[in-house]
Amino acid sequence: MKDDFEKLLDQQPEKEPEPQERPALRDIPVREELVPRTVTAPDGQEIRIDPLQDYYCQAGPTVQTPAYTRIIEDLFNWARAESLWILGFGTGCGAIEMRPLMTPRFDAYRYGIQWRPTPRQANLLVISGYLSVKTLKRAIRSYEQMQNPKYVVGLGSCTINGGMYWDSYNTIKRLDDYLPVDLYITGCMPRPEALLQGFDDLKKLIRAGKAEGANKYAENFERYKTNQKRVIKDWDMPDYSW
Amino acid sequence: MSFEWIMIPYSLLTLFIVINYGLLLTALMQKIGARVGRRHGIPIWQNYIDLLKNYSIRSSITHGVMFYLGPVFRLTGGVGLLLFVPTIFGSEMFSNLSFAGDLILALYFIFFGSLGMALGAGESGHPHSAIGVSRGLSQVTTSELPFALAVFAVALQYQTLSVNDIVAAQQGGVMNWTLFTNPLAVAAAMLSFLGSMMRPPFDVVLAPQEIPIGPPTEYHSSYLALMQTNRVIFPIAKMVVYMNLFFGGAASWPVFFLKIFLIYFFSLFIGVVFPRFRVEQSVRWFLIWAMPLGIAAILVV
Amino acid sequence: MQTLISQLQTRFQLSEFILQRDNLAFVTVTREQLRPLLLHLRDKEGFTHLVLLTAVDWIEDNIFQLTYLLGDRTAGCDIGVRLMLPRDVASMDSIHDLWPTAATYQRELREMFGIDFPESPRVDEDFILEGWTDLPPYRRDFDTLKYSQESYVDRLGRETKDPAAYMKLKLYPDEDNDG
Amino acid sequence: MADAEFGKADRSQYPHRRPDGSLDIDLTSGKYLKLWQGPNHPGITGNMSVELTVCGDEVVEGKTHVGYLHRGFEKLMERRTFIQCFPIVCRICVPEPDFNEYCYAAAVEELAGLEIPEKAKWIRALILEMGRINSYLMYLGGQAGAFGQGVIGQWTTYARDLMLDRFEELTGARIYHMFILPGGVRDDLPEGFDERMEQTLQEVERTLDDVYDTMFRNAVFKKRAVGLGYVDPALVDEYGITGPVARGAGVARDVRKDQPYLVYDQLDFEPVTGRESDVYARADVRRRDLLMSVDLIRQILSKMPHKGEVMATLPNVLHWKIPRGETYIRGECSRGEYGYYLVTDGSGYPRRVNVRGPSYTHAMALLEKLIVNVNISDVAGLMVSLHTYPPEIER
Amino acid sequence: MSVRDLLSPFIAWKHLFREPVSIRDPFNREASERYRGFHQNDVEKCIGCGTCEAICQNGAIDMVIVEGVEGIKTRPGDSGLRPRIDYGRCCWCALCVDVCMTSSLTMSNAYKWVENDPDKFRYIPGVDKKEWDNVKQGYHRPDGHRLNAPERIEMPELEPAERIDSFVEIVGGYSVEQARLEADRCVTCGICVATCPTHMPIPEYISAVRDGDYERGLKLLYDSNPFSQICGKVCTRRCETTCAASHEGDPIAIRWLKRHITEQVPYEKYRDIIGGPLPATGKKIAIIGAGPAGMTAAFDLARKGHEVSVYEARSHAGGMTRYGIPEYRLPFETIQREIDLIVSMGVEMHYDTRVGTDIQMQQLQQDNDAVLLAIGLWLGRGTRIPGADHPHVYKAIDLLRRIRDGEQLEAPKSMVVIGGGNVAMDIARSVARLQKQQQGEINVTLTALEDKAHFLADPVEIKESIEEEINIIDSRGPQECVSDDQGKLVGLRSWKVLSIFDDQHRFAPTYDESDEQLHPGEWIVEAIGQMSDVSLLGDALTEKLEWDRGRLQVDDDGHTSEPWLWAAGDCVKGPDIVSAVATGHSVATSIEAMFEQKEAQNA
Repeated sequence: MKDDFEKLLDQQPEKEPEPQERPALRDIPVREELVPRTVTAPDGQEIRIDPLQDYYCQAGPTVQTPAYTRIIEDLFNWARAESLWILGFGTGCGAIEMRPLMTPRFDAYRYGIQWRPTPRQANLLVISGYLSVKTLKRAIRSYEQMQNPKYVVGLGSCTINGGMYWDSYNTIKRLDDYLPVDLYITGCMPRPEALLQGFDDLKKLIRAGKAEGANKYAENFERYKTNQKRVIKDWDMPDYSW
Repeated sequence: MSFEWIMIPYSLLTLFIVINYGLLLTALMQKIGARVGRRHGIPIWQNYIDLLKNYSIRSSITHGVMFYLGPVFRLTGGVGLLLFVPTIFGSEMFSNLSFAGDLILALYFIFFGSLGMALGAGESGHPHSAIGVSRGLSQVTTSELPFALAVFAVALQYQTLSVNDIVAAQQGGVMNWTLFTNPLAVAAAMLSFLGSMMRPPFDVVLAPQEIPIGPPTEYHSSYLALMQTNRVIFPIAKMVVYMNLFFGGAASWPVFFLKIFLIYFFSLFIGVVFPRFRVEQSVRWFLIWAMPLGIAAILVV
Repeated sequence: MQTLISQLQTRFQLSEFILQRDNLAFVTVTREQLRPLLLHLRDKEGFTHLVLLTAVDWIEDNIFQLTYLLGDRTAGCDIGVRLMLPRDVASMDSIHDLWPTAATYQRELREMFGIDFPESPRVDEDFILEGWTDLPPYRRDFDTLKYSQESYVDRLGRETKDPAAYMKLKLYPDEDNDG
Repeated sequence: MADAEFGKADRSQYPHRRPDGSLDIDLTSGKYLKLWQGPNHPGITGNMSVELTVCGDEVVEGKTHVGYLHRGFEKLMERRTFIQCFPIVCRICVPEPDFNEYCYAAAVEELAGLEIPEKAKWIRALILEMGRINSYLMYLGGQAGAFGQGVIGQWTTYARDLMLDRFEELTGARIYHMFILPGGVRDDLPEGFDERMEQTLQEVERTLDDVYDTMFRNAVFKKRAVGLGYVDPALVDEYGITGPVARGAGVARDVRKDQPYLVYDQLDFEPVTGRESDVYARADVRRRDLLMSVDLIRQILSKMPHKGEVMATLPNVLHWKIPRGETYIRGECSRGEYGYYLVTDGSGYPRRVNVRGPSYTHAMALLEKLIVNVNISDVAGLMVSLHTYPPEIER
Repeated sequence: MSVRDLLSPFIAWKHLFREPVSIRDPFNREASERYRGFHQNDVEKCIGCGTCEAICQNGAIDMVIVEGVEGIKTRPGDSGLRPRIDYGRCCWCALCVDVCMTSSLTMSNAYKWVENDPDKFRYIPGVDKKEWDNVKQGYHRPDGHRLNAPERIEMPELEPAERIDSFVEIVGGYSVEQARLEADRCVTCGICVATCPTHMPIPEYISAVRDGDYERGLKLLYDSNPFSQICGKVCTRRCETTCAASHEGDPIAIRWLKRHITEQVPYEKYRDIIGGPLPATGKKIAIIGAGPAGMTAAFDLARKGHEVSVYEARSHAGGMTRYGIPEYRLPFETIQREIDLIVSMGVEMHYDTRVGTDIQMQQLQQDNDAVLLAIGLWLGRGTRIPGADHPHVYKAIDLLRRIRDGEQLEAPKSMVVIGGGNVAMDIARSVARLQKQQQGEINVTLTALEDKAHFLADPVEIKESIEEEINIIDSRGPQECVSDDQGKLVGLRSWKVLSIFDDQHRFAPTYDESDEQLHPGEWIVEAIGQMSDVSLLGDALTEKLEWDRGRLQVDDDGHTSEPWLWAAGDCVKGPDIVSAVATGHSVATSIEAMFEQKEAQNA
């Protein structure tokens, strides 16, 4: 895990000496409801509102070390592994195979896998295929709203190296530039059986205490943010959103 | 009944048994529901793991004091309810802290949890929570009304406000159960029961397809674990009340388990096969169908 | 179809008539006559269904071709009305009042081709893209591969050999083949 | 009924329209709440979102936001050869990819002047109907799910899984079949396919019986769905409405009948229509359409020629050039009219491909119109009833 | 709301006691027979043509060097590269499988691959071992499903009956439409280029045919082969044997497409397209022999601006193409056009000038900066069997020359040809034509040591010979040319061949002596090979030069051990016209390099 991440860090400087700034053909306006403004409350009091500051927290994530003794951490890891709550966010076409997964034929509930509709309660983000820039922004936010420890599984070849959208102007190519990925499942689409296999492998990683993506994200927060901001031009959100 | 210190460990033992039974029972219910959906469903011990997992989440964030207190209130409501009604009739050990006026207290606790939840979830600032809370409060209010009426009817019927006495009055054969002695009240109460179990057709509060997932949207890690714990205690505590009031109580654990299972299953039986009502539809439904039953029950008595 | 077109030709100045199939024809019309023609087709000839509205970039000729495809569902035939628009002043009258759904098409054309439709509702709002700063992507002069390679980082370590060149290198390295 | 009264509620607090047609909504007044449904939202079909402005429990304005799945297919195809386009088109619509393959292939064949073998036509029709069944099964689960009835989705997804197995053995893939390529289809039916198909069809029918009993004859479902999302038949042309949404409004338009393609002129069927034009009517149209597809598959399998080529001789696809021309090919998919507008310029690459998915009109203009004055709880159900698949909107 | 609507939903509960339909063990579920799973490649069958890479719309396939794997080597017909697939790109559309020229690339039905290192999803199927390598199920290209036409566009030819009584050219040449269709079959892999001795840019000029841009095609042709018109008709087309299309269908008709280009461009435009010579340099070169090798070198060097003189013993240029190939394959006119074109570059021709008699080697050496020996193989080899010294036992090469020279031969009633190469076919078919013209009946027997499958001749030649009623009897070892009492040749006695080579692959035929036949023939023609006539060199020079088994020893560039003397063509390599062209080119390059070197030294 560490190794391949270091490898990744090593790679960066050669390939991207400076972020290429493209001349903006038009200015990106800030969305109406995000503009700072002053409102008058019913009682006549003037309130200054800056939505981007008020609704979110600017503090970055911190590394959360396993604070327990080995045995308890192992027990916790076992529990984390056996209770994978997937965020119900179908980011790409891979979402189509999630439904068979959760229904009678494959019944992933048997293996402690459930989906949760809110990122707060989920601890596994499945990036189901390609991410358009617009979705990437939402995926990042969802990821950041999840709680440590959290895991990311990249599903389909498009998360690995762009897949069949390798020359598209609107999809990212390497998921690991933007989010820490624990596992990749190749295929287009990967079958539900392959997904189950992937989740099974993820469980092994978690049990072995090797799935520390959340901490990796916190450690390399700057780098991830730089990468994210390079592709997301319309960055109307705080750097970190609780 | 007088207070003795031994009652505290005894009631904690009750709590322990109920928590475990609740964890298993909710899993079992999920499995049964899954069967109707032609699949196996979660392992029976899954709830334990989920609970442990949620306690083991390392980070958690808060939206203020009330946000934190919400689940605590809710849990208090559940535990309180359980502790102040006798779980096993006639058993010294498992009568808990019941006393003469415990029926009123029970009604209070049933409401207490929802209010706490409303406060906490409201604090989280998430619009889905807010919508969920407003829906929840209106629905709970209307669904509890028939129940309150039924309880009133029962209290009138038995001329007591002590759950213990009510149970005692039902002993001596199935035909003595309120179910048969006052079927209208039971019907009203059971309809209200459907409304409080957060299952279709009355789960618009959570409604994952509309406002994922309602009040608990922002809750996570240990907060969520607290709520999960409550989610296994509270329905059972509530069902204990129902069991005591309408189904002759339970004189032993096996009977307790069976009756609770059946009462719980009743909500599942309806819930699996129906979609959910919109909130104003369910409010209207309770007012049209359940309320008259409750009023009739009182009138009959 | 043929008769319909000849009737139309008497009333409107049509050019480049192509009968693609028995039930599909394309005609080209001038900008001024587009609206009367569409109205005529919609109200008199039964082409009530706006199938699609899209553009083709003929960058060599410096024009955008707008295609308004209208369908007559009862007769089961379609007519594609084409309109040539100079590329440098890409602006066209909106037809959202004829078909409300055209507003969506026009929003997309505005975003993807940079063809403006003043008066069309919400035409300037982001539709598909978000925070796009480059050329409108469906224009022919926008190179998606180039953009993609500049913006996103491909995984390293890929290289390929051309079989013929590699064989030359391997089997007759000294030879210069240019004659 | 009570709902009717509800509709007549006091409108004085509702926003009025500004002269330019937009709603006069002052978000700072506290009267209104902006609510985003999606993209990370289980009630939304796929990855799209609806920006709702609500007043109380009611939506006063809804704006559809798409583009989360935009990959720029139409651009990508302009730099792929005609054969290279064939694998990517199916990705435009995930749950029912085959119409992309068919429309694209047919458009290329028409412009290239390629005649495909008779048997290929039958197999194509078979695949399209199988895809339709899949799509409808998914829809039924989604429609019930949107109203909170999860069990329907369990059953229908299982039936769909069985159909996916048939797809897998026929085409070699579950989701993206990539089987209909310009010139015909890849392969003949496998040995014993007919019998296994028959078993699957029977299972689908059994599932549908159950679905009919539990969903369509369900007091609560009716309560929710009847009267919701009424589409005025007069809107059908104005808003470019096609498929079951139009048929639910009593407009009997079905491309299979109106402009028969492939072998539909040799099959015996009548377009299914409804009358009430609400969510329930549309669901029912789709259910009956599904049953019709089951019947059509049986017809296709029995009428299909047993022998024969399935693939026309292609020129070398590596440098296949098609003369200048343009055409539009349409088919009736489970959501309505699916069409491909293909322009060629004599080179080896398409000049322009425009995909006209039915969701394009349904999810944008129509949804934004219908969503006004709808209860928040009904937004998901209403959306699902239009049966939109976001990837075909933004491509 | 009716009561039925309230109760009907409870039907759902019937599933409660039914066994769930979940798959018990989803981890080991096998995909269907046709499933398009992970790739397999039979690396020994694969030729590394890269067509899979070309068709992949995802850019998922790289052609990479595979070293140290048995059975994979860069050699003619195999690039030695193998496809590596990036599963970060692949979409499993199987176009690569469909288009694979050898059917080596297939798909298994395996589908599970999970990895935490995203860089590991790249692999070379068949080389990097995977657990699905031996899986039988999975997608293979269905029968009859082709993305390119496997069959060659048939060349319009004269029917046997029409052609047998004349020397009119058999092959008609493609029409534009036919050529375009045939060119369309090419996958542009370029594997053939290495096999072509002169490395013509085959894919490029085929593309030119496809685009209809014949002038570009002609330029490409003449940049690498000044004998393009001739090669377009009679090239031995080794390229076609390694053509990627030949593995699963007919090879591309590369030769005919080349011919097509030369036919489509008006001859008058040739010179302009090819371009004239560079300014004169003053360097002088003498070339002995006006065959393909000599004329190629002359062409190259003249274009560079050097002064080139060609000495030809016969009255016409063209060498073996003029005197060794029958007219029905290569009309005179074609040769003449080719020669005229080369001469127009400023080459000085000396016909009927035999070096050694009319002019001496020493003279040439003195007058020129370099001398090229391109004297070809003009002496026929003999079998040396008993009776081979009979006057009616001929060498094929001599007879062919006499026929092409226009000599009115009187054809024998019957004839036996010994040999299974192209020359044997040429003489058999030429004499057959004479027989048909003079006697109306054909009686030619052709015997060879090899069995038909191993004939050295072009299969087309064999096919056409059979069509022309040549009696081909394979696996016969000639033993004696039998004469009757009057000394008149009656035929060839032969034994059946059991094997031709011994264990060490040395030539040592063994015979079944019991199977003896007499092939009747008034003439017997030996067509078993040729040698060069090196008498012109003179004894002193012959002594100085190095020799290898009767052939001049030259280095890769055709340079002999003498610094001023080069050799090219059949006399060093071949016999084969396109090899001759290739050696001609390399000699020209070598001479040019020598000049440059000298220039550098002087400067």
